Amino acid sequence: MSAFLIIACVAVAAALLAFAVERAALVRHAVSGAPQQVPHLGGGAPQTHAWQRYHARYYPMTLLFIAFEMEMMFMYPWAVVYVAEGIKAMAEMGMFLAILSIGIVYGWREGAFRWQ
Amino acid sequence: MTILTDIVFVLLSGFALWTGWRVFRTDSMVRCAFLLMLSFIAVGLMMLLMAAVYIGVATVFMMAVEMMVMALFMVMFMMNPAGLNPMWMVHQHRLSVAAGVVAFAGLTAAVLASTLPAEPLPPGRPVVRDLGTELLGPSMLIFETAGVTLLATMVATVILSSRRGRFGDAMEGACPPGLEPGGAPAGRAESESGGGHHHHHHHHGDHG
Amino acid sequence: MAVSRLSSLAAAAPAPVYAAIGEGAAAAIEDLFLDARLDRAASPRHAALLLVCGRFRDDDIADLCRLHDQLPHPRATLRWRAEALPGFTPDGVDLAPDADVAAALHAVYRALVAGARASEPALLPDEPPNPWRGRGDHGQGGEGMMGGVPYGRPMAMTDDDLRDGLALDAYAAPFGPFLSAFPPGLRLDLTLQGDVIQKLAVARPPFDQPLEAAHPLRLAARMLLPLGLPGLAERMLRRAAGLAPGTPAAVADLARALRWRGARAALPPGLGRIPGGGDVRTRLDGLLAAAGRGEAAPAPGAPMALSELLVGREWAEAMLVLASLEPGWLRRACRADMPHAPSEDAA
Amino acid sequence: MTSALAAIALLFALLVLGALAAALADGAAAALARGRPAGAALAVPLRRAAFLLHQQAVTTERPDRLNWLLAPVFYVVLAAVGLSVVPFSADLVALDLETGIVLWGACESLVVVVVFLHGWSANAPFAMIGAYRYVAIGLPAMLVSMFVLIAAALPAESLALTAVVESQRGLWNVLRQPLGLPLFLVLGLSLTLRGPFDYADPYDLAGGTSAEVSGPQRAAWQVARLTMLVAFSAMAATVFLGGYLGPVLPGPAWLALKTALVLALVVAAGQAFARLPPSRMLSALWLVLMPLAFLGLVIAGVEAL
Amino acid sequence: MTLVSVLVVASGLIGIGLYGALSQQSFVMLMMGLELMLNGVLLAVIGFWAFSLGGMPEGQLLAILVMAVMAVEMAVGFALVVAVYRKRQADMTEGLDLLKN
Repeated sequence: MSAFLIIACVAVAAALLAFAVERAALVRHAVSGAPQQVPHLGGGAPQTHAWQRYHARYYPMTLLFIAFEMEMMFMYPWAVVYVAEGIKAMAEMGMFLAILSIGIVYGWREGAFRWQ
Repeated sequence: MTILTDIVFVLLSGFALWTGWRVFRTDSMVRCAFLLMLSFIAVGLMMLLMAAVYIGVATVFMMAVEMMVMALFMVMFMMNPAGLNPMWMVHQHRLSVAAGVVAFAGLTAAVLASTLPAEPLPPGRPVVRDLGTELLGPSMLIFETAGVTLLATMVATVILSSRRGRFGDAMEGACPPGLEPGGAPAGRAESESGGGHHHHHHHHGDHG
Repeated sequence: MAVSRLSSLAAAAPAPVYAAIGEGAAAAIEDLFLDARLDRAASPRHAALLLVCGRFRDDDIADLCRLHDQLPHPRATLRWRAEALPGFTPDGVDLAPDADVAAALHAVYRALVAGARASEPALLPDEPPNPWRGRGDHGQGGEGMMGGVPYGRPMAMTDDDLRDGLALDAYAAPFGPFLSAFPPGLRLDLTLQGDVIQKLAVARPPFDQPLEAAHPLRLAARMLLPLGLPGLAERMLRRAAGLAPGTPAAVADLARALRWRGARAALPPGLGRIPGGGDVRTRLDGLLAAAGRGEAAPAPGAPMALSELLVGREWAEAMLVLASLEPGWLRRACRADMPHAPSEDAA
Repeated sequence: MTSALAAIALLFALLVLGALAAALADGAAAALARGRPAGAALAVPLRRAAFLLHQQAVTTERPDRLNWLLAPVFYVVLAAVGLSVVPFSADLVALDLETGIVLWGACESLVVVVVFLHGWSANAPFAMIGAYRYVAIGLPAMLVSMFVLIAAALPAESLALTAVVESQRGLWNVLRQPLGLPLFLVLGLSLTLRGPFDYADPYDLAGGTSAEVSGPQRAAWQVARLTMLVAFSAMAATVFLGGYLGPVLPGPAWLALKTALVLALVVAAGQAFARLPPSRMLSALWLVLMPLAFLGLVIAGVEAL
Repeated sequence: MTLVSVLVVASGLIGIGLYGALSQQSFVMLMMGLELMLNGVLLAVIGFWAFSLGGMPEGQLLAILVMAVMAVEMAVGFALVVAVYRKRQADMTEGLDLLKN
């Protein structure tokens, strides 16, 4: 329980610290006028908002990633009992990772790690 | 100390419920995904309060990543992803509210009415070690099945999302949106060059 | 007390300068930033001073004004070896052509920090690109879910995609002519989807630069910036700055440093290939070899349109390709992509 | 309880002093890489920060103001929370969590979210591209580091960092698991947006997620990057260099020394290597670094039995 | 903090998630509702594990499986969204919106 309180106060203190740095500055010229608000393009002005249905070119990788990342949930407890369980633990995790590695190899063969 | 625990618990549960509710009340899809993440983080911290030191922290870990990916896809496929214009895309609203309230009321009533077995977690129990032993011993089959399921998921996602799938070019049959539902493609009848014309670019990421 | 301590600390910092580089000024600006009193800002948002140097076209003036207004306060403009520009009239400082520019810039910077010099007001009128206040369904200028001009601009709309066929939003915007990652003066009308260039039209070609700006070591140094090696780039520029054209430079240590830092390995093989001109990697090698022999930059290869090289490229790769092109070749390539190619004097 | 409070005080001292030292190291490293004298350049980052506090914070046309302001704050908070599981000595640790390594992993993954938010909130093209690029590289880099940390947990038979340190009494992990530290440094570069892994704020995007950020807001972002660098260095020192272990000097002093060593390594690596284009780096992460991390795990597994 | 209070919060989350899953028109937002419901389930599972099962390891395993279900649901869901978008290239609703302008 004390552990938990400590997280909270560490977090709050750090937040205050960072916020103080950020806000301690002089508040001269606080408001940006319309010409200043134009996003930087090296002189040009954009026609549209930059917020858009952004084409993240690596989207197959992210899907592969969330499936592959689940294995972490099994690996952490495995790491704790690894020495106690010995060869058996190594074999089981080896099998598990080998299965998932097939997925990575397959994704690579299908070009999931390229910019689409 | 227990009073303190209770206060923190109330604050966290309030936060989890409020952020969960805000998920469906915000216009920005990025905020929406990260509000859900905050709800998960609050639940993870509540688990930590209940001495689930592994599951609690791991929930934060997993959900941060999943909601990051969620945000990417929401921005990709939802129109007006930043909520520059207010959005209201709901149907059967009253029914849904009623269903939500009924579900909450029903579950709460069931919880209050039933007598739940009370066998609290003994202090000092090595919960992570327990889990590891369980995974490698009695639940070994579940563990390996999960591996196969995840592999199947990986393969399925690649097949479904990749353009160069095994089953031909996904561009085949694709057409731009119609001016009316089911209508003719909008405003690009003469520009058929989008797919094949620049074919030499498709394989350019082929290095590495 | 604390505030004045902070001010004197700030005054001792290198002056952050954003350079608007005109015709014939590229090499002088590069040499200027070898001075430790100056920082070259990557974006006008990071700068306090706008340095205007060289000659500009009439079309560039509006862009220069916009660039000026993007600098945060306190800000100041300095003109060096620049002609008077009608329409671009900030209350700045004119530097003599042979002045100690770095010292002068830093003096203006110190005056700004101390508050002794007033910040320059905006040049353009304080009006949103489209009127939106109080309009539309929610007073933010929007209509429906995607329509109108929320907060002054419309939203992007979907378009076809070259590479994977997902027709998501296309972001069309003019980039340049004062973008730090572009050759000075180049203005491209680009359509991006994600970070991939979908369409390209050259609005204005890059400025002509004098011969010393095409020293092979200088060209090589420009390629190192998008690779994230500003330190090595500066060492190359320092070496190039002290050399007359046609003198062999000692490049063995630079070539070794390049290899050791993985610069060659970082360049994807085949990127930006030009018939007869190699790819980005061989061009970098060729520049270093030419510098070592004291020759001009190697032959740039067969003419091509810029769009052939850049369309379909991811942004970082496109910037690498752009930085690797020989300036004369690039100007010719740009002319091939201009809708109304100007019949210029020196082609 | 008192020892926990002392550890919290130490934690903040380490964060603040470490960030200062990191700023000095940054100035010196940048000057050395440019072939300039390092001595005069030491204080340059501090002076730049002082200037930023004099500068106006610009806004764009319609930023997500709340998230834009909070991104650097969250970044610092993550650094502090990540550092809180690092033991300063055998009984001096701010948060003696049984699953310290998992908590650090959660901080790593939240950093990706924070950097994304920083870029997204500006509503500007370069900032957006930087943010999206960072997600592509940050996610797999984090996964690689997770394998590395799990390998370090094997001989300790625990996910607590105190146990990981104690397991190094005989031999430090940097020797026992030779692939670990180099792979973990990759994560450090990516976590602090540095040099070869600076996909969020690079030159070719005119500053990337920071392209529209000025004044105190930018200062806060830079400070946040430095504090994260300190937290990362302390974590690397704990996991691979034996943390607080060492003769004569007290534990916190050893930890500070080793943290400084890792910090110097990361700063130097940030200047020393070229940055791959993101698509090439994505393939490299999955097809080179990930198999290397597997190999590291196998080495650690065989060694631990 | 008792089992009852934990379960009430969990049913609150499930209720909100159910509302979202039923009311949202777009598939992606519907998935958000599902995730929120699973969030409540997760909390309830850990509540039972901590208060009435005496820390049985199967409780934790169940929580992990719930998370795995979430990950699989998300990955396959988004892959489907991509595939469907590729085929149709737009939402039905957007066609309507274009008509309006």
